[in-house]
This record gives sequence, C-alpha cells and structure tokens, in this order.
Amino acid sequence: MQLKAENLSAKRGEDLLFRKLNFCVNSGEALVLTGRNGSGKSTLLRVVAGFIRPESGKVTFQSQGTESRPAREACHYLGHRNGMKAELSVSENLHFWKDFLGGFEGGTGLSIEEAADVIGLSSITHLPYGYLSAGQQRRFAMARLLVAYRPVWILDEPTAALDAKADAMFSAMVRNHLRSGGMALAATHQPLGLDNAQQLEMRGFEFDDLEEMV
Amino acid sequence: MQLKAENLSAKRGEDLLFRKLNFCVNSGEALVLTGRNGSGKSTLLRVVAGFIRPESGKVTFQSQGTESRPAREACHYLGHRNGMKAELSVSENLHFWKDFLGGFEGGTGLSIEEAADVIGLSSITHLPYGYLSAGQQRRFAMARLLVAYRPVWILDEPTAALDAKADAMFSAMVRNHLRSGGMALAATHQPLGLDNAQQLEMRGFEFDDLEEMV
Amino acid sequence: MSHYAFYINTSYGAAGLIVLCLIAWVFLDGRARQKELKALEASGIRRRSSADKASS
Amino acid sequence: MTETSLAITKLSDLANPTRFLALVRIVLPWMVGITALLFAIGLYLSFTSESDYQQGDTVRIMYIHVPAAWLSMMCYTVMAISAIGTLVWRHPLADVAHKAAAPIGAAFTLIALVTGSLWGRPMWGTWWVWDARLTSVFVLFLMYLGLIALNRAMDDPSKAARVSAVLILVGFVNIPIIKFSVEWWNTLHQPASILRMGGSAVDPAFLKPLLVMAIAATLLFFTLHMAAMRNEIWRRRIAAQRRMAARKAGQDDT
Amino acid sequence: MIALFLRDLKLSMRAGGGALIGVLFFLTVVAVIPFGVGPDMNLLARIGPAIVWIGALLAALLGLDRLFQADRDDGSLDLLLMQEAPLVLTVFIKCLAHWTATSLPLVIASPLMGLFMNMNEVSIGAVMLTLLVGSPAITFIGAAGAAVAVALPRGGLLVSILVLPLSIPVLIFGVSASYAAVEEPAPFLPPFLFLCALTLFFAVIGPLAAALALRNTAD
Amino acid sequence: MIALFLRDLKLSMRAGGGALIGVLFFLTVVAVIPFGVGPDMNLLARIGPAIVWIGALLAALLGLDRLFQADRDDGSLDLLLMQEAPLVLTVFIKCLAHWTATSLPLVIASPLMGLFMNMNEVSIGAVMLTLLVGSPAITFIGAAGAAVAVALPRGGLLVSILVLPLSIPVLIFGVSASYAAVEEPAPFLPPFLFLCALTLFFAVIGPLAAALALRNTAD
Ligand code: HEM
Ligand SMILES: Nc1ncnc2c1ncn2[C@@H]1O[C@H](COP(=O)(O)OP(=O)(O)OP(=O)(O)O)[C@@H](O)[C@H]1O
Ligand SMILES: Nc1ncnc2c1ncn2[C@@H]1O[C@H](COP(=O)(O)OP(=O)(O)OP(=O)(O)O)[C@@H](O)[C@H]1O
Ligand SMILES: [Mg+2]
Ligand SMILES: [Mg+2]
Repeated sequence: MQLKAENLSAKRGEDLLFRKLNFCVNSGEALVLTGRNGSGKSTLLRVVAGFIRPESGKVTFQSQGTESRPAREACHYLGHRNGMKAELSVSENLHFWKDFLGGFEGGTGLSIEEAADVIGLSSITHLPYGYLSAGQQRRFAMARLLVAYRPVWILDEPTAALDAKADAMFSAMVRNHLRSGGMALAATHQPLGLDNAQQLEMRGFEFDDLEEMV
Repeated sequence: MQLKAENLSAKRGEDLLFRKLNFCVNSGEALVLTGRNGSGKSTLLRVVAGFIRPESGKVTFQSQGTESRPAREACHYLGHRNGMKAELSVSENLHFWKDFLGGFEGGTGLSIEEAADVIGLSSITHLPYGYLSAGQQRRFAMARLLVAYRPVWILDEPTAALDAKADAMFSAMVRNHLRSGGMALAATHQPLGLDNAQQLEMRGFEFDDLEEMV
Repeated sequence: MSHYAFYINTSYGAAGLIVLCLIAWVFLDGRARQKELKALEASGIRRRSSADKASS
Repeated sequence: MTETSLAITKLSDLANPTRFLALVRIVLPWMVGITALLFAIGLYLSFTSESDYQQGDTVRIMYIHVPAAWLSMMCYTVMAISAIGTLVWRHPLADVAHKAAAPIGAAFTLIALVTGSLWGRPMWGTWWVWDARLTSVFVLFLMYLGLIALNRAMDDPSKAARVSAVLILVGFVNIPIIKFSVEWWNTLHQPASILRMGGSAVDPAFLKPLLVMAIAATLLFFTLHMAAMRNEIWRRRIAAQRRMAARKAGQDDT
Repeated sequence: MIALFLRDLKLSMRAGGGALIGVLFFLTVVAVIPFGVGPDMNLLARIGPAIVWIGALLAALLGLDRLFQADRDDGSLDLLLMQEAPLVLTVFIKCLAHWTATSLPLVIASPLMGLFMNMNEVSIGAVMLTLLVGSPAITFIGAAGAAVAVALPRGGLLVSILVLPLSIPVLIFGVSASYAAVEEPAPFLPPFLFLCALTLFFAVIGPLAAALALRNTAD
Repeated sequence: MIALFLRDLKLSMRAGGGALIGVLFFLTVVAVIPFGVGPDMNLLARIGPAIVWIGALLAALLGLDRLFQADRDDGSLDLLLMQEAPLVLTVFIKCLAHWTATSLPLVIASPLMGLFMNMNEVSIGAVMLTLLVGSPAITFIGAAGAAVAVALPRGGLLVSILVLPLSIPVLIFGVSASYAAVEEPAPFLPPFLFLCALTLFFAVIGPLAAALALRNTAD
C-alpha cells in the first residue's frame, strides 16, 4: 500500500502556497508536517483529502494488485472540526459514521463499544455529543477513526485540547495503526511520539513564480 | 484589584460539577486550572465569565475604592470559539470589538495596528478573517485582549493551534499583562510559562449531595 | 331529546374521550415511572436518602 | 447570607420535591374521590335541568364548554406563575409545575374548541369563524402545543424549563386578549355574563349545574396536575440515578 | 453600540442576502395571489393591503431566527453577554439593525406591490405608513423567539410558531388601519394609534424577554 | 446511504421538533390569513389553495438554507465529500430526508388547512395532490441554493436570487392545477403534468448543481 503525491502545488486565494511537492508514504509509515502558523500544513492535508483541488499534480493511493485511486477514498480526515452532531448522542454519532463510511479492503472497524473503550470513555457514550467537554469531544472524534477502517489517517493538530493521559493514549493508537500496516499524515505543533516518521517542513507562500500567476 | 470567588458551586446538566470553591486572585497574579478532560475547567471559567449561573456563591471583582461588581464586567474571555466574523476583515473585526468593548478604568487599549504588531501579524489585517489559518485566527483573537483593556483575562486553552514562536509570544503577552497589574485565569493542558501562578486542580463531578438537586 | 341530540352527545362524548385520554396518560406514565424506580432500587442504585418513603 | 436568600431557602425547604411527593401521597386519593363525586352530581344536574327557550337543549353543551374554556385560561395562568417561580427563585418544583401543566392545558383547550364548534354549528350555522375569541383560543392551543414541542426538543430539563418560562410569560399577553376579545371586537360569541362586574346575568337554573361542573373541572385539573408533577419528579429522579450510576461506573474504570 | 449596529448591518448586507431576499420573497407571495383570486381587479384591490401585510410579515420571519444563532456559533454572543451595557439595549440595537436590513426595504418596496395589487394611492400610502410603524413590532417579537431559538439546536420553525401568534394583533391593527384609510365610515386614527402603541409595547417587551432568555440559557 | 437518511431525519425530528413543528407553523400561517383578509368565507375558500401553497413554500424555505451549512459548521460535510459514493446521491438523500421531515407532514396536514380555509373536497384533494407532487421540486431547488450558500461566505444574495425565482414556476403550476380541479373550463391535467415534469427535472438538476457547487468550493 502506498500513498503518493506527485508534483503537488496548491493555491490559497491567488497565490501559490507550495509548489511541486513530492512525497510517498508506505504501509506502516507516517509523515509529520511541521511549520509555523499559516505555512500551509492544513492546506496540504486538505489537498490530500480532496477538498481543495491542487493547481498541479495529484495524490493517489495504491494497494497491491489494485488500480490506483484518488487518495481521499482511502483516508480518514480528522480536522479542526469534529464532524459530530451535538444533538445526537455519542453512540448515535458513531453508529452513523460506522454505517455511512462502510468498510475498506484490508481491515475491519471496531465496534462502537470497543472503540469507546480504547479512548477510555466507554461510560458516557449515551450522552448527547454537545454535552461533552472539549477534550472528550475530541476523543470521540478519534474513536471515529477506529469504527470504520481506512488505511490512511489524515490528522490536523489532533492532540489540541487533550490531557496528558489522552495524549499518550492517542500516540499509542496511532502507533498501533502504523504497526498494523496503516499510514498517517499529521500536522502538529507538538511532538506526536512516533518513531518511524518522515518530517516535512512547510514554509508558507512561495513567491518566486509570482509572475506566472498574475 | 481583586477577583474573588466565594463558595462557588455549579451544575452541568443536573449534577454538581464542583462545590464550595473559594479562590482569590490579586493584581499581578494568575490562577491556572488543571485537571483531566471533563473535569470542569471550562465550566468554572464560564461561571466566572457569567455565562453559567452558579448554584451557589458568587464571583466579584473589586478595585480600590470602588464597589465590588460582577466579575464578568472586568473580564476578557478567550474561549474555544474566537468570537470573530469570518465574513468581515480582521481589522473590521478588531475595530468592532475595540469600539464595542470600550474602556475600563485602570488601563487603555492598544490601537489595532499596535496589537497586530504584538502578535506578529500586522501584514494581513486586511484579509477576511475566514481566510486565515487556525493559528492565525487564534492569534487575532488574542489581539482582541489588547485592543480593549480589561484587568482580568479568562483563557480557555489559549495556546491550542499555536506554533512554538507564537506560544512564546503569548506567554510574554500574559506575563506583560500580569506585570502591569492585570490578572489571568487560564485552563490549559500545557504549561503556560508563568512564574507566580496559583494552581487549582479540578476533579470532576461530585456525587454526595445528589438528593438536594432533584 | 330534540334534534340537537347529536351535537350534545358528540360534545359530551368528545370531552369525555379527551379527559379519559388525559387520565390514562397520567396514570400509565405514573405506573411506568414507578416500575422503573423499583427496578433501579432492585439493581442496588438508590438515593442516599431513600430511607424516607418518598420515592417508594 | 442575606435576608432574602434566607427566606428563599426557607421557602424551598417547605416546597422541596420530597416533601411535595409526601403531600401528594396523602392528598391525591381524596382529590380523586371528591372530583368523581362532583362530576357525578354535575352531570346529573346538567342532564336534568330544564332547557333554554332560545337555545333549546344545546344549552347543555355550556356545562362543559364554559368550564373547559375557563380552565384553559386558568391553566395558563398557573403556568405563568410557575414560570415566575422558575426565573426568579429557580425553584425546581416550579420547573416541574409548568412542564406538567402544558399537556393538561392543551387538553382543556381542545375540549373548549371542540365543544365550541359543536355548539356553534346549531347556533351560528357554522363550525368555525375566524373571530377574535375563537382565534385567540386557537392561538392558545397552538402555544400549548409549541411549549410541549419545546420541552420535547431539549433534553436538559432545567434549561428547557427556563426557556419555556420566558415563552410562557411572553405568551401571557394572549390571556387578556381571550378574556376581553368579545368586548373589544364585536363578534358572534357570547360576552361574559357570569364572571363579570355587577353580578351574573344568567338564570339560576343554568347557573347551578354550571358552577358544579366548573368546580369539578377545576378539581380535575388540580388532581391531574399533581399526579403529572409527581410523574415528572419521578422521571427526573430516575434520570439522575441512571446518570450517577453511569458516571460512577466510568470513574471506576478510568 | 453604534459599532454593533453598523457591524450587524454590514453583516446582513454582505452575508445574508440582506434586503433582496425579503423583497424577492415578498414579490413571490404577491405574484401568486392573483392566481388564487383570479383576474378580478376589484377584488385584488380589496384584499391588497391584507396581502401586502401578510407578505411583509412572512418575509420578516425569514432570517429572523438566525438573529442570535450566528453570533452564538462563532462565540461573539458570549462576549456580548459579558458587557456592562445592559443586555436589553444590546438586543434592541441588534433588532434595529435587523429591521433596517430586512424590513425597511420591504416598506420601501411596498408601493410597488400596491401597484401590482391594483390599489389606489391613498391605500398604498396607508399600507406603507402602517408597515413602517408596525413592522418593527414583528422584529421585536421575533427577537424574543430568536433568543429562545439560540438555546435550541435547530429552532428555526419553532420560533416562527411562537412569534406568529403574538404578531396577530399587529397584523389585525395594521390591516384594519389600512382599510380605514380608504373605506369611509371607519376612522383611520384609532387603529393606527393602537398599532403605534403595540409597537412601543413590543419594543419594550421583546428585548426584555430576549435578554431574559439569553441570560438564562447561555452555557 | 440509509444511515444518512435516518440521521438527517432524526436530526430534524429531534432538534427542531420535526414534523410537529412544520405542521404547527403551517397552522399558524393559515390562522393568520383570515385576520388579514377578514372572515369572508367565500373569499377564504377562493384564495385557499394559493395560501396553502405559499405556506408550504415558506415552511420549506425556513431551514432549507441550513441544509449543508449545519454539516459544514461541524465538519461532517468534509467527511461526506470524501467518500467514494457519488456526491449527487448523497445530496439527493439529504434532500429526501429534508423533504420527509418538513414537507411531507405539510402535505399530510394540508386537508386540515383546507377545512380551516373552508375549501371543498375536490379542491382539498387537488391541493394535497399538487403539494405531494410539487413540494419536492422546491426542496431540490433549495438544495442547489443551499450548496451555493455554503460555498460562498457571502452567497446569501445569490441564493435568494436563485431559489425564489426558480420556485415561482412550481408555485404557479401547483396553484393553477389546484384551481383547474375546481373551476370548470380549465383542465386539470396539463398544469399537473407540467408540475410533475418540473419536479422530475429539478430532481435531476438540483442535486447535480448542488454536488457541483460543493465539490468546487470546499476548502
Ligand atoms: C370554537 C368555538 C368557541 C370557542 C373557542 C369558545 C371559547 C370560549 C371561552 C374562552 C370562553 C370563556 C370566556 C370568559 O370567561 O370570558 C367561553 C365562554 C362562553 N362561551 Fe364559548 N367558545 C366557542 C363557541 C361558543 C358558542 C358556539 C357558544 C354559544 C352559542 C358559546 C357560548 C359561550 C358562553 C355562553 C360562554 C360563557 C360566557 C360567560 O358567561 O362568561 N361559545 N367560550
Ligand atoms: N450541557 C451540558 N450538560 C450536561 N453535562 C455537561 C454539559 N456540558 C458539559 N457537561 C459535562 O461537564 C463536564 C465538564 O466539562 P468541561 O467542559 O468543564 O470540562 P473541561 O475541564 O473543560 O474539559 P476539557 O479539558 O476536555 O476541556 C464534562 O464531563 C461534560 O460531560
Ligand atoms: N480561503 C483562503 N483564501 C486565501 N488565503 C487563505 C485561505 N485560507 C487560508 N489562506 C491562507 O493560506 C495560508 C495557509 O493556511 P493553512 O491553514 O494551511 O496554515 P497552517 O499551516 O495549517 O497553519 P496553522 O498552524 O495556523 O494551522 C495562510 O497564510 C492563510 O492566510
Ligand atoms: Mg492548520
Ligand atoms: Mg474545556
């Protein structure tokens, strides 16, 4: 399995934010994006997840013996917003995502209870999601990554709002995912505690070919 | 100047989250709340800011020679949501808050440009707020604390989404505020780098007087 | 009775029906709640002060 | 502690839910008995009293229509008073009181509407006209339904109670409109002839069954209201105990 | 406070579609009625004021439910609640801004509708005047509903249900004043003055109730 | 997909009070009308179908603009966009859920409104039928508008220009088919069939346009 970005460039507004980026993440590997605020980490992740159409290049996902396909179909995306409904209970939310996301070849999702157990909050799955504290909400958003299997996890500052224990729990969760053959792309300002991670430092707007643009 | 909480209890849903809390923050001091996810840090801050009515007790602010008044009037609140309109430009947003919040005895607010300078983003105040990256948005929300003076800053996980440099900038900003006689209440999972800070550890729901409640 | 009998009977009938529904709702709701309280008590969850007979 | 807050504490001691439940246990059977008895008398009277020379037998509809109409307004007034209790004193019993009253009020309003139309057909020749009295009662009905919907839409009971309290108070404007609409706008509907300044203008032959029925209906309201409040308190206790159990379980394993 | 007024105005101009959506909706309503009553010009003229008033009422409802919701979602409502300035005043200003952005255009467009409905000049003038005086009342009532809606996750329709019954008196007096201006025996002033009184009444009650609701449901 | 349908249905039931609220809203609108036009029963019966249709349009509009916005605000829209399943289908399902939760109850309740408006049986049947067939069209058009609104932060204006004018034909054919059913010379079928055609057309165009807008503007 392999996630491959070739010759990737993307614009924000009218300016190129990064240009001709290439990377390749294999099964069991992680790519950690760093860089100062506004340097384009989130943008890159959103390009990979297929929300922003790149100016050039493409991101593809290929697993053994199958055709390559758009990366977004093989990805879980955990962004700043949790993607859960405040009005529904936690378990209704997770059930929905489990059903809606469905399966993906090469793995199976955990059940809601197991996933809640992993993140250590199995006792409050009956509460409406909106009643939870910021950290609890974040942790249940992480549980979503577990209930439906996807080989690639795209994580945008996943550990904001987590306490120390939950932080460790999440690192373990990601390591576990990598060990079982998954991949992860993460943008963070704090170390995630991964061993075999490539680093990519983002630098913000590229101005050198401004004239091409205008 | 003094911020004083006496005998403070608050409920979430139908249950008591904390009970008979007392604390007192003097000019130049900070109070840092810690505790695991869901232990009630945000709730306490929202009680102080006057959004949640406490079950018992009250929080008052007193400055020399004046009557004590509800704490919320002397506070800046920086919560999870930034309180800025994505459709307006950064400077329109800041101008609005400067005008609307007005002054408070004992200090003056900076101008928009100065504040943007302090947070290190003076070059992009003309952009619509919605176009900024997560960290940039957060930093402009911090600029709001500067454009109108309030002696007490209530900070709920202020440094989530900030890069290392901005982190340092914010610590300096809070230290500066304390040095000039202000106070701060902060809930964080990461050290804020303050010296003279009291600590208060929150512990989550209290069960023993459930029957009083129903 | 007169030819108004229909209207009178229907009014009394409708009013009676609505009131009966209301009573049934209150009654059944009460019974269901009581049952739940008993079940909770049986499973060992009880209010600390349930020594007083209020919730029985 | 200030004097007022002391007074409030005392008040809430007197009316705390546990004490209320104890009271209900004693009073409720008596109320049920008296209500049933009064209804028996009232129904007997209303079917044996003579008929009106003008309205014929249909005057018998009055014996349910008028009490139901009065109660639909009284119920709202009770709710408005408890709404003040919720907002000013934050008394949990007040929350319960107006939540429990809404369905009962809706039922009485519905009775008034239905019997009114059934009376209107022979008297005015139509089931329904859009005059001020009828419409304002209809609006009252809608507001009851809206309040019920509101209470169902929110699952935090004390917050729901506060929100609906505000609405109840705002909607109270409607009550004087109902009461005085017949005087402000000239309509088909009867102006007040029983409850009015300067004494009643109704033949005592009709007055007696009407009054008995009115008292019976009022008692019915209070009986049902008490029972419904008791149910609601139970419901909340059950929820609280379930939450507590869940949280305790959660704390053990973390 | 002026800052708040200007910000809200700017926002609804820029983001919400502002004036135009109300006017368009208004136009739609007015365009459909003739299908119902047929091309009978006299009848149209007769029900004209009522239709214009109903259209305005319904158009005012569009967007009203989001009056506070948008501020809640981005956290600014919290900040508005903290201030020393009385909350009632803040709510009042927000109502004014909303009225200026959505109802005022309707008032201005109403003569056009009047022409469509074949109304005569006096009648058009009367409708415009009553709308000008009466429409703020609807906004103020609506504010109370919108404040309640903030507490609800998706309260839009609920608000209208709560608001509409209360706005019925406004409608009644607005319409009857408009008719009184044309039909001879009925005097124009009494219902008109009553309308003014209603608006003043709701200008007090509405923001008060809204402030109460906002204070009690923030969390 | 069924999961999505159920979730959306549950959301609108739970949060907004769902069906009950739509119907209540409709009831209030209808209750307001007679105050405007006066208690003239014949007139009421005549404008009845138009009023019921306008009420349905309004009820559909309220809340429709938030169809995708709510999902965008909490981030679930992103996740919906990523899936392998064709986006058009996702949008279509969301429309269906919205229609089931808000318009279907209106269709079912419309006979009651008809009674209030003093309409006769044929007319009531015709309105119900045309509503059943025509109201999905409004939802589908609205979906396209809602998608555009999500895409552009300042898209409000565009939406109103887009949605209301497009829904006018639906409204007009719906109302005229209802009238044709009662009034003798006019035939019922032609406008009715046209209405069906419109709905089918928009059932294809609406979700397509919405999907296109969502894909092109997510960021
Ligand atoms: C759906 C239709 C009707 C509704 C909603 C309605 C509503 C009411 C209400 C709210 C009251 C209490 C008024 C008060 O206490 O001041 C009332 C009283 C009364 N109604 Fe009706 N009514 C309806 C139809 C009728 C009809 C058709 C008649 C008889 C022709 C009628 C006769 C009366 C009488 C005699 C009273 C007692 C008034 C008094 O003495 O205070 N109503 N109705
Ligand atoms: N509206 C509500 N109804 C019921 N319970 C609630 C509500 N809001 C929060 N809670 C509960 O209150 C507790 C405290 O929440 P709070 O947000 O104060 O925690 P916190 O200390 O800020 O946590 P975090 O570190 O995750 O931000 C949580 O357990 C949460 O489940
Ligand atoms: N819609 C937009 N239009 C124009 N510019 C934009 C838009 N969205 C983001 N930008 C700009 O693109 C740049 C990159 O933003 P991005 O969110 O990718 O940064 P980031 O690396 O994730 O930063 P952070 O660490 O703060 O999250 C920022 O400088 C921002 O101002
Ligand atoms: Mg980012
Ligand atoms: Mg928190």
